[in-house]
Amino acid sequence: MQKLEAEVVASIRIGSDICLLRLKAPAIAATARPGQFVHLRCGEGLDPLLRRPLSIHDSGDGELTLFYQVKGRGTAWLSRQHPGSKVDLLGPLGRGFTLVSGRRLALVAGGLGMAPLFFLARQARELGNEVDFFYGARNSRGLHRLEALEDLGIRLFIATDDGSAGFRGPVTALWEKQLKDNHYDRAYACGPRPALAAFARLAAAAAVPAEVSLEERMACGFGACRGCVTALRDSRGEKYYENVCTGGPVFDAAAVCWEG
Amino acid sequence: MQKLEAEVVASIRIGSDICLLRLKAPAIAATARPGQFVHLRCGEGLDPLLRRPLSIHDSGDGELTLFYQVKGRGTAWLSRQHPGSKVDLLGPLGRGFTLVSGRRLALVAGGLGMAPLFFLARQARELGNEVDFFYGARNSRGLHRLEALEDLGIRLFIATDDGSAGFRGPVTALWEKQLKDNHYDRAYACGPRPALAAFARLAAAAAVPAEVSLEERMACGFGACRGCVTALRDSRGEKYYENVCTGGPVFDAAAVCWEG
Amino acid sequence: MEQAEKRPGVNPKEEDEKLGARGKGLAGTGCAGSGLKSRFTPQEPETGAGVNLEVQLGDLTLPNPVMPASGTFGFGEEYAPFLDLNRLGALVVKTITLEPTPGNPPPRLMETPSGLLNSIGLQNPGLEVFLREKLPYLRRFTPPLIVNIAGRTVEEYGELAARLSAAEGIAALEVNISCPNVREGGIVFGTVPEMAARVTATVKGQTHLPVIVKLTPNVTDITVLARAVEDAGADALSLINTLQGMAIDLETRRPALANIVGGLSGPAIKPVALCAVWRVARAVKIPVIGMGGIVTARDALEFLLAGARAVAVGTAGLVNPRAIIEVIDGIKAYLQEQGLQDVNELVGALRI
Amino acid sequence: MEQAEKRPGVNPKEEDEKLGARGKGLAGTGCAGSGLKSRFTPQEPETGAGVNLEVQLGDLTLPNPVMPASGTFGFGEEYAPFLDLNRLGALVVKTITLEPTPGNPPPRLMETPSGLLNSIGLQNPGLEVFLREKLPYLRRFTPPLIVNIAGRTVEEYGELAARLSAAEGIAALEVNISCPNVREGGIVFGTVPEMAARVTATVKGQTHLPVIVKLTPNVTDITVLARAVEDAGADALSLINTLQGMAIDLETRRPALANIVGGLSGPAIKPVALCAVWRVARAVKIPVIGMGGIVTARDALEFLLAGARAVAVGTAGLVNPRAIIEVIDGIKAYLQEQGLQDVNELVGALRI
Ligand SMILES: Cc1cc2nc3c(=O)[nH]c(=O)nc-3n(C[C@H](O)[C@H](O)[C@H](O)COP(=O)(O)OP(=O)(O)OC[C@H]3O[C@@H](n4cnc5c(N)ncnc54)[C@H](O)[C@@H]3O)c2cc1C
Ligand SMILES: Cc1cc2nc3c(=O)[nH]c(=O)nc-3n(C[C@H](O)[C@H](O)[C@H](O)COP(=O)(O)OP(=O)(O)OC[C@H]3O[C@@H](n4cnc5c(N)ncnc54)[C@H](O)[C@@H]3O)c2cc1C
Ligand SMILES: Cc1cc2nc3c(=O)[nH]c(=O)nc-3n(C[C@H](O)[C@H](O)[C@H](O)COP(=O)(O)O)c2cc1C
Ligand SMILES: Cc1cc2nc3c(=O)[nH]c(=O)nc-3n(C[C@H](O)[C@H](O)[C@H](O)COP(=O)(O)O)c2cc1C
Ligand code: FES
Ligand code: FES
Repeated sequence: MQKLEAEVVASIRIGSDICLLRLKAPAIAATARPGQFVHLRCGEGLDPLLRRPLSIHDSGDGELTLFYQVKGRGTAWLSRQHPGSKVDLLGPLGRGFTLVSGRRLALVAGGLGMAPLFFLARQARELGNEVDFFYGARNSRGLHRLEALEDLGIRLFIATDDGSAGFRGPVTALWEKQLKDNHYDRAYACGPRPALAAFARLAAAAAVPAEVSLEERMACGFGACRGCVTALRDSRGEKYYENVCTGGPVFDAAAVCWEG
Repeated sequence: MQKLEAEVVASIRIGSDICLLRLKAPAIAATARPGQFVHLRCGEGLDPLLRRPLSIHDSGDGELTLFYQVKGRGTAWLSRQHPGSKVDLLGPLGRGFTLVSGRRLALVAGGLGMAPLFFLARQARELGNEVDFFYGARNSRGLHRLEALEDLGIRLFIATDDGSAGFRGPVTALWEKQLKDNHYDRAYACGPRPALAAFARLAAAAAVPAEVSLEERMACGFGACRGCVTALRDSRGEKYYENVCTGGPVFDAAAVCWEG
Repeated sequence: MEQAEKRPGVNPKEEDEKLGARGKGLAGTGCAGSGLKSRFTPQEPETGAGVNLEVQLGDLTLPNPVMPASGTFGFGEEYAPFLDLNRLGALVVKTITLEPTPGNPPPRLMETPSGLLNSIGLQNPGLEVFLREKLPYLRRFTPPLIVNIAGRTVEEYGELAARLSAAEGIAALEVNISCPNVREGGIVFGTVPEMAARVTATVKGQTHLPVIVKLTPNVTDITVLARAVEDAGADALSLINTLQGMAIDLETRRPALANIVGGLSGPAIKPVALCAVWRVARAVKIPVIGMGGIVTARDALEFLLAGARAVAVGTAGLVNPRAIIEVIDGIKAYLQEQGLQDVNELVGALRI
Repeated sequence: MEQAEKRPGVNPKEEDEKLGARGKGLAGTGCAGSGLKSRFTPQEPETGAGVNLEVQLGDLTLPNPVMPASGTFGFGEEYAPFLDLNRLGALVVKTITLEPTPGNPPPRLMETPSGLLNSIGLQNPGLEVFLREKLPYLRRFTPPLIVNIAGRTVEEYGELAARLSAAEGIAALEVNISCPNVREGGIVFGTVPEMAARVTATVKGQTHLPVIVKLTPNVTDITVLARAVEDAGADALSLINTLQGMAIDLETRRPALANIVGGLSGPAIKPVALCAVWRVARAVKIPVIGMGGIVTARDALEFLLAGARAVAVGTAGLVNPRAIIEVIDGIKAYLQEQGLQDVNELVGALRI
């Protein structure tokens, strides 16, 4: 966990409001694990004040790659940074996905949830796992990095709400179909909360150990403020609040209180 | 008085922290008079919040030129704007200097006070006045635009506190010497308040009608908030507060309450 | 890959709703970026036909719910170069006192993070000059004119009310019992419920005009003041006035304001204002005018949701004189986007 | 041209003082820009030898006047990757309650203009776990450890004080009577002078440790509370806690925080905090710890000038975990630049 100024290597717009950012940050890249995130200052003045959390989309060769949507002022500022400029960064933060080797894995991404699963897919493949990657979006324009995903040597399953690409319907329904015919040793998901809840139900029903990556508004990102909590259930079924930034963002899907 | 987005034509650093900014703003340039100012947004977020007032250093051909010191966050932001980018501008604001023709004029600039007097000197020359321009700074590195000033066809008198250029001592003392031998029909000054106070005393003693350009922190710049006042004395000698932004920034030196 | 195309064709007609959603919601509301940028359009476009923007503050009808905040709008004329005054929900002038008030010595302003600290001290030319020189100009415009008043004593409030009520062209009085920048009266009236009630009752007794009482946030419980003033007969409330604040100049080691303390306004105080409006709107039955840090239509809409019947734009107008117009246009655009017919539907519509 | 050279030769040795003055004054104070940028230096450079940074809070001696603000520093360990805890003026932990406190439901945070709105609700593992699991770690460091406490009743405050006083390694208690995010007790104690005094007296009666009482700004007159608490025996005061605020999510038309209201902190509230510190420091004789929006050494120095004997860095540390170190180094550098020997010379040195 470090604080440093990372140099922008490349900033590429790959969709109307989707950007890929490559940062030179050897100290972070050296230890980053799939599911972890970085926390970036996105501006110069005192407004916007807080850092913005972004998942590590890929990491290697001393570089971090981030995949993000330009959503508000922070990400808009980020998208304007040119190669050579510096970005103030904390990372790598959080607990990543559990890595296994030589297994059959399902990765389920809803929309921007693809961001951390890309890095996971690559490492999972390097560890000799078979990976089925389920990727859903509203429509075909919400699908990104398809070529890069395929290059990872995974099986790619596409779903869109409007059927403009792949299966018409939720990505979880697409996974549900596969669950009938395939055995998965583990499943991982990232995406909107309702999709994750559905994913967790399916995984539990199929008795597949499953992990989800959650989002919550963050201030510090390193566990100091208790601002980013989500409700979990402990082994006795009792509800408690856990920091998403340090206890997560990746959690055992069975531990999450989906009702809130 | 307009609100518009002016395009940066050129932004040139002419000293370690002194910049010249050329803006394309035909609507403002068309009516701008020496002593008036523009009010610029210097940032994108809500911090810094207020506009920054800068004198019109020169105006013509649809362009405004500003001469400013990088002092804090606002001016630092401004100095980073490249040609082609837009700056949000109100102007021209305030009441400028009284223009006369065919007279003998003294212009007395202390440090950055040179900014508005350059424009005045140029127009005064065009109106057939003789202009003695007194320009003082801490030292020679605080003197700028000397060549451009001379090109105006004026007599240039230089003073520095340390004697590193020209007369050693305050610019007002340099002017005082000239006052003995020369008659001036009018005098104008801009600079730090103590220098202006000294200027006003000398002008009064020599019975030279004199105008000064004052600075005060501003919010609106167009008279709405009553925040930028300075104390004046009315004809009966009674003290009252007048907006610097609309009643000034140029005032009759004799009307200003120099004690505050 | 099964049951799915590999390289899906892009359908350019189809909006990516997920990605577009947030951006779209803000498109017309002037909320992009800081909202402090805009261009001057000499001819005001009348957008938003078909949606009702009219609101009622008791007996007072406003063509739309957006007005300037007292003290940031001078006497209206200062804004005339930048906007059409007839487009505003109301015209609200700087506080008027019985006698001319010179105001506090300069410096009176200091910028703070996302905020503005001021110690103007109610500088104004006094009632006489207002009636003679400012009112005739203001009468020329169609929006209701709200005159803000402050007295040093309860009696002065009464006299101001009486004399203004005798004048023509005034639609309502706003009673400033909350200015932190004057030594006498001012904020004292605004912090003690009994005093606030007395001022309100006195003003009510001297006028037929609707009386809006302006509250300070510098109290332990603003709802206590709000109820006291409501019980005393106020027709509406406006809140919040500025927060008491201070700034120091490290170079000189002096207070940044000659008056030492001042009033904090601007975006920095918006969360405090929104909270005050929400709490007061639930505590009283009379309508509330919300203000404090409103920059964009988005901000204004939040105040309406919190329970404000109308809103005022103060500091933002000093930075962007067209902010108020952008707020009005943005509210219209939002109503249209959301398929709402009437701005009143949003008032207090916060989902808890 | 007479009596003056035409093209003056530049003397490169000579600094242009006028131009350089401002920049120079800030050079070492970490005040340039927003102050929220910094690099992690694993080995802390001990700058500023020869100037005294030690301050006294009653009987409590701090190696320097800069500490973290309770609730933004967790239990210290969270900051260990970023800084050397031994460099701080004190260690201040999150509020401890008698029983474990789960805190409020999420979302608990919302960014506001130059500010942060939170509704954590004093989440903490309770006294037992603190003593068993957190205290042993904290004891390893040299700066005095200040434990912040809150009770639901006066008796709970007393019990917390008694039991913490029996533990080893605690230098002082900070009594939080000002949290806006809990329903019971909390802010009620902080807004009623008699209650504040009772809590203070009760805690004093149960401990030999110095007692710091933390005040809320959400009152009509904070000096009344300050004096009540001083009279009840408090050894020092800390202020301000957060301002009550609210934010709304226009998309969902819901409050941005599940708790609806929250506490506002960060640079936005700095003017309010500075004003409160200035007023309280003049009203009481006991030392004041100032906080609220401190980001840079410059901010901290302003609080010292206003009368604070020490300062705390809260929200800024969440954004830049090294902010507190930069503030300490910046104060040292300022003292050296100004030729001052002792930071105490600056306390209350505001020129009026
Ligand atoms: C652990 C984690 C990893 C993330 N990874 C990615 C990623 O890889 N790619 C990506 O596009 N987005 C990711 N997000 C969401 C991303 O952080 C937000 O979209 C971003 O903060 C928006 O900032 P803004 O200034 O552009 O928008 P604004 O709406 O202006 O932000 C306002 C405030 O809300 C917070 N906020 C807004 N949206 C979210 C959100 N969804 N989750 C948490 N806080 C939010 C911001 O941080 C900020 O404090 C991640 C979020 C978390 C918590
Ligand atoms: C009518 C007028 C004309 C001016 N013309 C020029 C000019 O031509 N060239 C030039 O270099 N400077 C000029 N100034 C001063 C210039 O406005 C300030 O240097 C500038 O606002 C500093 O902004 P900043 O953000 O860089 O500094 P900061 O110190 O960060 O500014 C903080 C706040 O203080 C205000 N402020 C700071 N210094 C001054 C000042 N001297 N006068 C008024 N407000 C100030 C800023 O506007 C801002 O609100 C003029 C000022 C006035 C009032
Ligand atoms: C420069 C300035 C002057 C003000 N003068 C007055 C005034 O004369 N009377 C009054 O009732 N409020 C006055 N106010 C308070 C505003 O009307 C408003 O309540 C406050 O600024 C909060 O709104 P804002 O954040 O939109 O500015 C003044 C505010 C500012 C910034
Ligand atoms: C996330 C957060 C949690 C806080 N928790 C506590 C707390 O538990 N106890 C307390 O006394 N103050 C708490 N505070 C208040 C701070 O200690 C401090 O008084 C306030 O934030 C103002 O300082 P700042 O602007 O530097 O943050 C908290 C503040 C924040 C932002
Ligand atoms: S963001 Fe501060 S604890 Fe997670
Ligand atoms: S700056 Fe507002 S009146 Fe001059």
